[in-house]
Amino acid sequence: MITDDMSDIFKRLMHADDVNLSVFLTAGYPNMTACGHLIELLARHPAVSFVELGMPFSDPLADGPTIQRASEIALKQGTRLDDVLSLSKQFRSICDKPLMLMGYCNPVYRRGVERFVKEARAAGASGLILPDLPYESYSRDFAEALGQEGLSMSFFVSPTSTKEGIERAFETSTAFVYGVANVGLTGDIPSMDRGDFFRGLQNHRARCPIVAGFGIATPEDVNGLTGLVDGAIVGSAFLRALEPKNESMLDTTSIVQRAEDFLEPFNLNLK
Amino acid sequence: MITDDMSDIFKRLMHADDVNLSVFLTAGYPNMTACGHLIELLARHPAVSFVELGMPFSDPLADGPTIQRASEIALKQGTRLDDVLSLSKQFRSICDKPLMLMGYCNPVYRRGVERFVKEARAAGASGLILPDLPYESYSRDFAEALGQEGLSMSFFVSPTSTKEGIERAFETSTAFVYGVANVGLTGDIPSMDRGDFFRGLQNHRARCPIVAGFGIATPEDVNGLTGLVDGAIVGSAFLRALEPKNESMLDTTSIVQRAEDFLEPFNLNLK
Amino acid sequence: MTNHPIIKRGYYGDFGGQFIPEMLRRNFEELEKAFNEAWADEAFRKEYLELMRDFVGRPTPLQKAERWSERCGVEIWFKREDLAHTGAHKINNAVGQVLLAHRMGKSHIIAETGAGQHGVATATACAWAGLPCTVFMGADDMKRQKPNVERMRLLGAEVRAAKTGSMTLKDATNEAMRFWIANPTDTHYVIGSAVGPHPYPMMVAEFHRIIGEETMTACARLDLKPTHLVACLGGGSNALGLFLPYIDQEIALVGVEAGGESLDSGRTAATIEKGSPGILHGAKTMVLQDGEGQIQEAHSVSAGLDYPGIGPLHAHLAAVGRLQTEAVSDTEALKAGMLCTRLEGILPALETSHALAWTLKAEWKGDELVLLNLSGRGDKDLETYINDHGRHV
Amino acid sequence: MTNHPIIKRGYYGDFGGQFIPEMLRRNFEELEKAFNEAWADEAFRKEYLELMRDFVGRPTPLQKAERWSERCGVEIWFKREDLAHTGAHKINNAVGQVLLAHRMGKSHIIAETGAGQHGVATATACAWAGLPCTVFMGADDMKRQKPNVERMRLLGAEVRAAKTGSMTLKDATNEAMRFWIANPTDTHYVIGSAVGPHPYPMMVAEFHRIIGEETMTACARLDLKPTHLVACLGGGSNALGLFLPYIDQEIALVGVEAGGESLDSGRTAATIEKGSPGILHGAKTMVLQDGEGQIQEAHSVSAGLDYPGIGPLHAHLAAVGRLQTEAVSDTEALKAGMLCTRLEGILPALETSHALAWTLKAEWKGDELVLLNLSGRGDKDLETYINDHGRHV
Ligand SMILES: Cc1ncc(COP(=O)(O)O)c(C=O)c1O
Ligand SMILES: Cc1ncc(COP(=O)(O)O)c(C=O)c1O
Repeated sequence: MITDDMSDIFKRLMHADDVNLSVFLTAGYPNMTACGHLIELLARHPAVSFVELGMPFSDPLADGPTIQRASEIALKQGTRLDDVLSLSKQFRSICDKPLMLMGYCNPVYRRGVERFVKEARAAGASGLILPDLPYESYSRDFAEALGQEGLSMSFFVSPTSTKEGIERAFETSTAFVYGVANVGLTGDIPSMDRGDFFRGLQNHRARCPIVAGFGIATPEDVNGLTGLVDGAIVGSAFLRALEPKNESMLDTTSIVQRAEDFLEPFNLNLK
Repeated sequence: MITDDMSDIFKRLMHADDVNLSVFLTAGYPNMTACGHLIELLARHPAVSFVELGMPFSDPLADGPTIQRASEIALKQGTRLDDVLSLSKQFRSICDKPLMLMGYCNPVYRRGVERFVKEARAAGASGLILPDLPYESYSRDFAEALGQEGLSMSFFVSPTSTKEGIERAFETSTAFVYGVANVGLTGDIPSMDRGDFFRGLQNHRARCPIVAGFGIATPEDVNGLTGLVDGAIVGSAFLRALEPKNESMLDTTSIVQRAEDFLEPFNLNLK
Repeated sequence: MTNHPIIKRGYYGDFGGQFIPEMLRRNFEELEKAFNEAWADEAFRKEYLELMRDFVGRPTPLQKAERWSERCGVEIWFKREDLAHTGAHKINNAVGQVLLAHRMGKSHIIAETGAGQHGVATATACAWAGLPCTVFMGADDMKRQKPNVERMRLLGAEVRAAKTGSMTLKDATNEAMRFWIANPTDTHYVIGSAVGPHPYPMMVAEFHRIIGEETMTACARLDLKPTHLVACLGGGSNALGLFLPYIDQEIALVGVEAGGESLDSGRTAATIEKGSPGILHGAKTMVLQDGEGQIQEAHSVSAGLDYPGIGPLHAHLAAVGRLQTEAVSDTEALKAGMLCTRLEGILPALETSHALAWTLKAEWKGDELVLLNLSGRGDKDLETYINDHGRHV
Repeated sequence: MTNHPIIKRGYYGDFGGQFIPEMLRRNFEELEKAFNEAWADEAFRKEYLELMRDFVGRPTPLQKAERWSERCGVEIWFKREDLAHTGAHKINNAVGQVLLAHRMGKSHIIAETGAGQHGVATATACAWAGLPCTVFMGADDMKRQKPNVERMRLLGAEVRAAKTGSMTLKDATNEAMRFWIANPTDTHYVIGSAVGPHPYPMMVAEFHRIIGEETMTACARLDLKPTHLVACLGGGSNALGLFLPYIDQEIALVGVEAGGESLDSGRTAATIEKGSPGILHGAKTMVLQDGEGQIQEAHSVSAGLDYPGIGPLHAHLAAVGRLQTEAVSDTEALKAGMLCTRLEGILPALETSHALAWTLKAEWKGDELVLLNLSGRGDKDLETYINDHGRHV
């Protein structure tokens, strides 16, 4: 159920004919400086409708190898929650695209849920995605604080979700429902018929937009979902594009250039 | 009980005032050539009353390290029972001192007891010492053959022997009783009061001479037994004297020289 | 049973829960249902118990440790889990879960392992059952525990290196979870201790309850009235196995954690003593973490205790004061293990040596009666003992 | 009992006897008397049986080997001696003899060992009893079996290198005997198999009889009517332990010898198949020897079968046709061991793998019922298996 507050922010997504592109970026990857430039790029880039900013965690058990490694590198460089928040602030200073903070429960609980939600709001974040947060914990610990601050929350549906699980995700999510477009992990090679899965969710779509994620890598992947979802998140593929393969690829300009090169073909999606 | 045949050979031992010196030599040690010279030396040497010729065995479990090693070296050089017998023959061609063949049961049984006894007799041996031969096996397998050939047999008494064990040794031995002069193995350092032990055997001595062995190394050791035993066997100490300690000690002359040097002090025992 | 009074909606007091991604939710619902049904099914119990007897070699003895008791100044009995097949209690759970997976129609087993004990136990159960088995193991651990890697391979298991994070147990667990997310329908994940999302902690504990039940039976036969139960705490499975049937009785429960180099060195695995509530591997429990909520590496000479979390049931029992926790350093554990070898002729697993070490230094009045879970044998730790022995001789 | 009908004045048929130096005669008289008295004494039996239960972990299971049976085409059950404390049947005898030595007032225990299994078992029993222990081991074997050397040392035993002869088991046995000759009064020598002078072969067999007795009890409970008993033959102790209570029954007794590289290669340990009557280590038995009566070195991939003699009781049973002997090559044994690991989740000792290998290649009608003595676990042989595995993969 989309809240009133969020309806503004995500209204565009729901009524677009095309699939809105969202890009996932791990905060502090490949380093804080480059990441600052990358978040600006995403803020300005016309192909990018909204952004997922990953909060690195030591034990990201729902992530595939690329995002794991990105978290690891970010943490090794000393990335802290404060850095995540300042990247969000930087993003918000440029644009008003939605920005979701995506991460795991423990760092959030450690910070204190209320405090964190306030800080996230202050940093201009639109909402949270916490794949390991149970619904009960959400209701007890998050719902009120998020409501007060006008932040949203997204829950997941996956091909293994039960009827009740799907019902609950659409009922509870206040931004969009994150549809797992792959049996497997972020970045994995597709191993299922996405069309079938998302067609099965259409009757819920009126209640809450659907955004597909996991295994979405190319403009074709995104376009292939036209009519079935409101948005699609590209994560691992983007991070992989940033990976420096040799010395000369280490400087910030070169990293940002690769990000631009990666996003270039997605411009075709723009009307 | 000394047999008639043997009484001739060992009569001298029994009625001597001094302790008769016997030397133990492993056949084939340190090699066949040198061993031939050594057996001649022992045959001719005035200090040596009789000889034990060791028949090398792969598993000489009643022997100390020196004799074990001598056996091992002899076997490695290919020493066979035939070589033992030919050394005995060589000895007998020079002198009429008693020569006992000392070894373990298995090679003798393997040869066939009757055949072996005949061969030993033909080679001029005086008798056998087989420390691992049980009395029952002796009675069943050896007694008759030895009797027929006029060969003797020596059994052991040791500080751990029971009264019956002592009785049986003096009853059964036909050359002398081998008195173990040490709790331990041939060549071991003395660890008991020899005097006490041999004094306890004196009342048997009329039936059969006593020869002390195990741990007898010096003229003092031998002289220390005066009045208590009829003979004493020097084994490990003799073999140790032969051991080449460097290259220049390898040739036969040098080996024989060391044997002579070793025996020299024992000449003092001679009246 | 996962509907034990201690459990409320998957929580053990304040701890536990299911902090899992949606992709695994159906698996966990299925698993809880299947386990509850199986555990209530006489036929399943019978098969499990027969395997415990014929394959695992149960019951294991309850043995009076004469010379150890003398040394400690109190009567101590050992529950001899070292005699179980593959050398530790771990096999109880591995066999139980593999039986359950078979009943659920799963065709592939996965497991995580640190030192390799649980990996070997699971590979063993899979060999017996004829089920394919994949064991995830930290790449660093694979190097350190080569023989156990080879043993798993001889048992027909595939060993996959976890190359992320610290490349140790924690990361192997992440990898196993990830594999399960990617292969949710045909696979069962055999967790190796009483950790992870509900129903694992209680299910693993139930498969180990036989330790405590046998102990009770032996005590009745021998007319023993124990005052203390002592066990080491890694994830907590051997401890819970012993404690479970005694939990409502008046008896001290002592869990001995791995202090590592020392409690305040930062190089420790004493999760309850030095940790704080957090969420790791899908459960709320006590964890070693920094101010940012990042999980820290644990440190212990004993690979089986080298885990920055603890079963949520233990976190609960400790929080409510039912469980006494103690910590023992690497050095104390090594010494105790070698002393036990010399005094009792039992080479204990280094994990177990922690429990032993505590009985050496505890202050006893002398009228107590202590049952110590001798959770495993130390063959796997021989090199560590020897190196330490060498250093001190 | 050493006054079993099979025995006449220390002989088992044509074999056995006491081919020992006079210096040891009193020890052997003492020992025979002490063992006969102890074995007839309820109190001694009770203590022994309690130790078997509480320290050793007996009874060991009799387990149906489902997948192995299927592979062999005949029903096969495993007697799980691998689950006994220290990993093999050897501990039964070590504990029994150490108890006996204690009763005799001996203050020092010695033993010989090849691969180290019996040394570890004896050191273990001595640690338990608090008796000093010296283990003789071939200098070559010490190098090859370093972990077991260290284990004995951790158990508090002194390990002495036998540097004579082939520097292996045979020579360690000689050294132990020599030490006993030098220290006859305070020392007891714990021989590790059913070999040596009377009363050892029968005494060792009696301490292992519990294997067969437990098997009988289990068969009665399970209503099994075995047609074949199968065991590997090193010195013969595990085989005799299983066979002894069945000896007068109508049942095939199969002893599997180590063929080594091949029966006719000269590199073999198949003493009954390829040997001839001779005298070794104080007993008349079948031995590997040359024409001169020199004992030859035995060769087997399995250190525990690598002995040029055999217990005289086996020599007798084979001579009178009661014991069927078979030989299995190194390669066959290695393969069988690895197959058992994969099919049953049991890593067998390489010794045991010989017995297993024979059941694979024997011609079965299919209506037989085979009990196989799974004499030990293969942890000690892991490296050998792995190297072989590597070669074939
Ligand atoms: C012998 C032994 N004891 C104890 C443990 C610790 O685990 P837990 O606390 O789950 O019993 C392990 C883990 O590997 C182990 O191998
Ligand atoms: C496991 C195992 N089985 C069998 C043997 C062979 O000895 P025996 O024939 O005395 O049982 C050994 C000897 O070390 C062994 O360790």
